[in-house]
Amino acid sequence: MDTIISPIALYLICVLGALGIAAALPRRNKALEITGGLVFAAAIGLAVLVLGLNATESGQPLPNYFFYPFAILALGASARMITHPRPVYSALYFILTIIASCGMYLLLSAEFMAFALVIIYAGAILITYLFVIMLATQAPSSASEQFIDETDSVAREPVISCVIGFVLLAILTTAMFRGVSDLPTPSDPETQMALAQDSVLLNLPRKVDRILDRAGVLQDHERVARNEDGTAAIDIVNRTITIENTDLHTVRLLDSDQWPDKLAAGNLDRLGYNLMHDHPMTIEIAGIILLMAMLGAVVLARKHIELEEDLKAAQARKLGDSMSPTAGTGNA
Amino acid sequence: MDHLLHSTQLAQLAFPEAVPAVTMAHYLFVSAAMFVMGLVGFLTRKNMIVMFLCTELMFQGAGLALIAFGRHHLGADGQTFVIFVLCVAAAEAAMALALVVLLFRHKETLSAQAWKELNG
Amino acid sequence: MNPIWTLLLIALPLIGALMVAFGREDRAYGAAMRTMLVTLIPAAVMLWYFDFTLGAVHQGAASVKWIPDLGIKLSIGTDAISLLLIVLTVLLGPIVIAASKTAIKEDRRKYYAWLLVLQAAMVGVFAARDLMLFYICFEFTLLPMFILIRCYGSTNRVAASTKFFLYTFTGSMMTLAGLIYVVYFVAQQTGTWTLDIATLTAIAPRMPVEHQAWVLLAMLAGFAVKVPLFPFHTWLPLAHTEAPTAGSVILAGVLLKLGTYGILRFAIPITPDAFIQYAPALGVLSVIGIIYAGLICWVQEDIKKLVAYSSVSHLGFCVLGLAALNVSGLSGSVLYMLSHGLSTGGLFLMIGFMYERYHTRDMRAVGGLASKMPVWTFFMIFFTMASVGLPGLNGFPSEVLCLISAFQSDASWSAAHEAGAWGTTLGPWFAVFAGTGMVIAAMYLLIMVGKICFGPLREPDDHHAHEELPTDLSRREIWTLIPLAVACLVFGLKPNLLLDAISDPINQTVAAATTSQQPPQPEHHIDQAEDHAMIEPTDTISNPMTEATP
Amino acid sequence: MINTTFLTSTLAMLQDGHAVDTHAPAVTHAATQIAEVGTGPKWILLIIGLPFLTSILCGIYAMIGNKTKLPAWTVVAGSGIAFLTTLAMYMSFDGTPYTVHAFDWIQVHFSSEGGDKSMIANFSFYIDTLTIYWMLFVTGLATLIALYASEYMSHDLGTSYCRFFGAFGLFVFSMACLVMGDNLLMLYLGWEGVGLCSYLLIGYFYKKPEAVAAAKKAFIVNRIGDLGLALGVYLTFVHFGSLEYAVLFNDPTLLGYIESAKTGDFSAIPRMAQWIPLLFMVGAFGKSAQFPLYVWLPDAMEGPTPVSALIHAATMVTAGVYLIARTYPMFLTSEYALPIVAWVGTITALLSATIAMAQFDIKRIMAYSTVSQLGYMFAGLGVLTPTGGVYHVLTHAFFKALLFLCCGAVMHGFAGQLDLRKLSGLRSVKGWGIVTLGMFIGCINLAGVPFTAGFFSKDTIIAEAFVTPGASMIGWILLFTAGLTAYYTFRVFFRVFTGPVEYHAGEEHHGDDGHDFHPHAPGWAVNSVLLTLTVCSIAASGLYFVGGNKDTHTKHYAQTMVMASTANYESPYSKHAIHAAHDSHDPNAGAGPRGTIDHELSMPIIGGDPHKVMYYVSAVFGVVGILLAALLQGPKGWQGLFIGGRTNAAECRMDPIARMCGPIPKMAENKWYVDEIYHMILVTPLRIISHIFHWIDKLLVDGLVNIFGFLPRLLAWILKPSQSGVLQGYAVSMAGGVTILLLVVFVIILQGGVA
Repeated sequence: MDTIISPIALYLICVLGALGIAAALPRRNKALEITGGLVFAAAIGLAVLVLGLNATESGQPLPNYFFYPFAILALGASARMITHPRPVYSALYFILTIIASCGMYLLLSAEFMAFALVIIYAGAILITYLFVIMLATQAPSSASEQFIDETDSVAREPVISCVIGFVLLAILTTAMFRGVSDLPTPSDPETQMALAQDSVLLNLPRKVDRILDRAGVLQDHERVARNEDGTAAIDIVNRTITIENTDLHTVRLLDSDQWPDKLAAGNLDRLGYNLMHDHPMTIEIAGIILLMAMLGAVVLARKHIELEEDLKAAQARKLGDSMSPTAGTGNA
Repeated sequence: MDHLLHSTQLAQLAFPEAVPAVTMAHYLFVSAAMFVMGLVGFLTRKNMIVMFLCTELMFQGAGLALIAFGRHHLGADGQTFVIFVLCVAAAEAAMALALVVLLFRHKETLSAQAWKELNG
Repeated sequence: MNPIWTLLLIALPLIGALMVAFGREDRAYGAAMRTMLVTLIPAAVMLWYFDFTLGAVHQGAASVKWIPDLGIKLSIGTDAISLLLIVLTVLLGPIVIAASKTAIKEDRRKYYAWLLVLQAAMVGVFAARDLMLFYICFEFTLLPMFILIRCYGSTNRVAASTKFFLYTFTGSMMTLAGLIYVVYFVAQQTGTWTLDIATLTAIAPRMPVEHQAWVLLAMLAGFAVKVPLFPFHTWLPLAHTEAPTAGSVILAGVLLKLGTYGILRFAIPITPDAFIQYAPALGVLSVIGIIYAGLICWVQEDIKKLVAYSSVSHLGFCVLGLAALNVSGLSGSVLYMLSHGLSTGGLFLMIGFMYERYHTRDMRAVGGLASKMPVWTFFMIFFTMASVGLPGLNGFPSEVLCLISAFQSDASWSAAHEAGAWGTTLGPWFAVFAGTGMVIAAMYLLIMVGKICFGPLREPDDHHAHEELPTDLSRREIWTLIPLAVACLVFGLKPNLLLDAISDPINQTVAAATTSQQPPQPEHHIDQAEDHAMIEPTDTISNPMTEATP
Repeated sequence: MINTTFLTSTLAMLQDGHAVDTHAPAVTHAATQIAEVGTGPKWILLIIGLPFLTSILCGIYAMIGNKTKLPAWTVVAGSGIAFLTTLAMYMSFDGTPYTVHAFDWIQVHFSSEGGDKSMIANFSFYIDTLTIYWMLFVTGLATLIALYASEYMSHDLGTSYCRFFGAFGLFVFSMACLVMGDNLLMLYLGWEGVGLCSYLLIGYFYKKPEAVAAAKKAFIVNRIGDLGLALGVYLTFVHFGSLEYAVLFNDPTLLGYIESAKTGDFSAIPRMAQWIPLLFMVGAFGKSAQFPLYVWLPDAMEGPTPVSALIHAATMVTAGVYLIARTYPMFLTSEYALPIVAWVGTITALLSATIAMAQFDIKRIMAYSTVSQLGYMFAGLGVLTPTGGVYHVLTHAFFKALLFLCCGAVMHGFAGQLDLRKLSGLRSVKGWGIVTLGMFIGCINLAGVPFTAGFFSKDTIIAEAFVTPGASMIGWILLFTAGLTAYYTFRVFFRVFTGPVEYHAGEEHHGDDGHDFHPHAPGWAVNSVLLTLTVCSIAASGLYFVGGNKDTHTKHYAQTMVMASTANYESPYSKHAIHAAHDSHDPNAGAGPRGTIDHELSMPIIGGDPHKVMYYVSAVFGVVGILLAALLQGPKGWQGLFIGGRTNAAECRMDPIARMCGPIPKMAENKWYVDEIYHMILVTPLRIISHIFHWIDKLLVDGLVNIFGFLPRLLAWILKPSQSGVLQGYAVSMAGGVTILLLVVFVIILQGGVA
């Protein structure tokens, strides 16, 4: 299978998308915006159709059908986000995009990231954006409440940008569609299993202890046996567990049928383990980046008030006057 | 809804099955489209805040691809990187917005076009 | 001779520069002056211990590995020619400092520090025996000079310094390209990378003539700009005019000589066959320069510009001597390098002293100073006469030798017809036309003296007495001039003090250059290499032909 | 000690063609005789050293602010001792030349294939009769004129006085180097040195723009000549391989050339050797103010009069004659050099005599007369009688110095008045007797009145012109010029010294105010010098009768001195040589560089031996000139003999005649506009060229550089709009660039370009 979908259809989608976005970008001609929206919708529809049909033809399973509404929502919202003349709406549409992509994250079994995304992005970052939008936008003049600044109402070089963007999309998708079928897949189910369960559990002996304890497998003074390097003595493939008694120093083997259902490495375990075990330095760097960003934001956003010398003197005099009782009464 | 629940359950059960290529292609298409949309927005919108929003959109596109690939490889690295992307996005938001405020104070406009002191 | 003295000559000014830079502003002059005076000691020691009977051998040589993979070393040593040029440089040091005492009033630390750095770089150029060290020092002379002109020059200094820097730098880049090719070629021949100048000059002449021509052109691009040779001279009047007095003196005294020194040390030995081929062109350019620049001098109103153009004219003689490629020519040329530094340096000092008092260089505004400044006039006439080439002063022997060399260079004019030794590059017509330069030089210099020294007294309208300086030269200024004047007189009456010293290296250079190495003959090369006695391990080049084949 | 027989046999050979022909081939003979040069006693260096020392002393006096006449006495003493030393040198000279080594100067050694060679030019001195002859009058006159100047310059006591005598001493030093140097570079050193001193002394009154201009002109014009000399020197070295006289004039190559030249066969002499005298000649023309280059000398009269007398009349300007006499063997080797010298001398003599006739400034008249007399000397050298030229140098030195000093005395006494229309009858003014006498003696010498020194020396030259084939035209012109000379000389004498007493003060008042002007008569120093020189001028005529040498067939002192030096050449066409040839029945008798004559050349028209006939002919020309002067310029009823009719200073009988001649007198007064013509055809075009070069340099050469410098800027200007400064512009470019790059990569991959 060379391509997932036929290139002609793909390029048609790209062209349509480019036309749609180019037309829908804020401009003086509002009618064109609507047309553009429609064309873009058509492009999305065509994409869904072609992807779905082609996939069906190839005999491979389609993705979870929840994917489609999320995908359409994400793309539509992001299209609206970049085309909406009002920044506030853009931000809101971006929240919509995020929520839609959270759905896709869920479909991709990344539930922690899905909720983290909602919390951090939609909850924190976007709110900051909204604040800044409020802060930095001039109050609309009373004459026309519908007034939109030219900055927002007219896009800059929409055609060339769309051409660049969608040519890039065409290249990316073509490349990805050609390459995605060549991706190495974990073929053997056992290996899949081992990979899936990974050695995470081995490295989390206390978690294993806890789960076994909750499942009632362990008795008093018992715990999962530790290997010499401190990992849990679990055979993942054969699903056996070695348990040792810490008091008596005896060891017993738990069969695979006694394997508790709950004994599995969840997404969060894996993520946390990966983060802490494989990328500790990166965390540090990320922390420093955030710290610096915080400091930078404080420094940048601080208001520099530079007063003229005479103004300063006047302020000082005023201050002095206010402190002296006579002046105070006089002012009062 | 079953499917959704199933996939969550699957997640809990540590990815018993790999993602087929067609599914990957779907996700990748969406991620690329999001990225490109962000790019187009960045190039066309003059409002600095919207431009930064568009960069966030590009982050999202990249994040989706990362998650998808991570799922495909049955590993957690993809998600880890999304965390970092989140970090960078947050840092960028903080800095960029501070900058936007600063710039806005100088020119009383959010238009990126107003800043062309570097023109040749 | 111990290499420590050469090292001291480079190190002391640098240390002095640091002291000046981080010292107090009002002590900058004193510190710089003391440093320059102290550097005279190692120079004197070098002169004392230098064995002039082995003038061609680099003495006081020392070498430290620097970048061994490319064969780059920090390698120093002096032969007679470089020693004399170093002594000239060191001698000019205290003079230019003393000349700056009252002229530079602001930002003295930067000024004196850069002067000292410049001194170190110039000594480095002459002392370097490694191509990389040479080139680095060669280029590094640009920066201090650039700063001196840029920060301490007169009105048009920005344009002048920019043109000075860019022009010479562009030329030097081409030189670098040529030299890199030479290094590459020698590396191919010997199988090892080396930047040792002696090795390069011993082996590089095996290059095919066409390659030599390109390398020569590349080298000349840098050196001719530096000299400056006729069409590449336009930066010089500008730079000279705008530079502070000390800058002009050093520019005329030493920096211009880097070009001729480069031709002598690199262009001739590395590409002898091409040089012989192109020498007539070089001669034509220098003759054109002599006449052309001389005539331009005639119509200058700016006295400093006049002297600057006269430098162009005079250096033409120097290049003519080099182009003649015979013993008298090269001797005359080296002699010219030294004597031009003294006499033109003196002239620039004189103009500087005048400028300090009147703040103008326009000869229409100032004149007839003989009645007001007799001592100044005496020295002015003295240095003018040295510049004109009055016999008995230093300009004369060098001029004679340069012109004779042009005659000699056409062997058919000798009754004995000794071809070969005389060289066959130029001919009597070069000497005749260059000789008109003598007349023109007398013309413009005397007109200059006539305008500035003689006639009724003319002073600028807004002239008022300089608060720090007497009407005529102060004691300090006179003492600044006396060493130069004495040197002019001594070398005019006893040029053999210099000629004997440089005769060994010159004879060797001429012999090496006129003995063609085309086509390559391995045995001959080895002889040549041993003759130089500077070659590094000879076994690496014992069989160049086999190693040359890729 | 002097123990060699340097050159003697060579000299004998060179004396006439006949002697050489009887010998074996001269080349081989001379080759065996090379370079046995004696070394002389070191005290001879006093002649060089003392003047230099006095010069330095004067500098020191200036530094310590001396305000007395000490510098003058120093120089007088220095020059005087130098003169005495010269005399001692003369007395001890035994006929063989020798050298005295002071110190090494320029030595370059070449190790060439043909053995080691050297260029040697030492600071050493070559003493032969020519040197002695020249140094005698140089140092002698220098002493006298220094004494004169001690009074003449006394109004300038102080720094200027020191400056004057410093330069004076330096001049004597340079002149001594010029004359005594033992190689051509030493000669060149002296040559340039006297040029410098001349420059300094002409520009003595440096506040006068004319003086500065004159000084400049003198140096620059001289420098043109110097170029010729320098090139000649270089060529000499390149061709003959030596610069030292002792080696050079013994060089077998040169001797060979001379041999073939003497027979008129110039084809055997290489072209480059023939160039050497032509180049020397240019130098001599410059220094000795000959035709194309004479313009500086009249202007040089801006200097103080003693300077004019010493430098611009007696000594320095004869350096050209010295050069040619010294290198006479080389001049013989060129087919054209001597004829050119003769013709240039003749033209100069005539031209400047005509100019002198129309001048009114007596010092300028003397200047032009100097140029004219130098022309005689050159003509003499050119018509193969170095003796005549050199003899005229001596006589001229005395009487011209005398004339100048008299003019100087007049100038000094009458506050700078030199216009002969404003001076008259000085003979009758009290205290001016000696000046009048000196002037008279000088004038009769210059006019060539019979039995004066000038008469004999001039006759020698003119007579030789008539015996040299093809030169009789030169003879006639010189004769005619002699008449003119007599006229303008006595024009000065009659107008200034005779007639009614009348004088107007000049512009240079020293103490006097213009209203109540009294001429101050010269003091003892001036008078004694004038008297001495008067005596010398008279005595110089005696030299024509004494000092002959039977052994070398010389008839008088000057000839003896010349014949014992490198200039020992006697024309084969002169009577003596022809007779000698006839006696020996030599078929080559009368054969020489100008061709062969088989009979005695006789005086045209008149007939007879020109050497004898010339005494009468030139006397007639001289007397006619004087009579004309008396008639046209003389005072009314002077002694009852002449009826000049001049009753006041300003007008004379010449005036109406001059008016009849139309513009010619005016043109002559304006020097035939030669200066203007030079200015027009040389200076102005050169200056225009210079300006053009200046603009070429500014616009074209520098312009090209600037264009190259501008190219990057142009490129930047073209690319500048792409740098809009707007963030999104850059973003578009970046995104576009990435897209294009990806596209390219992608296309390559699609086409299977990359595995």
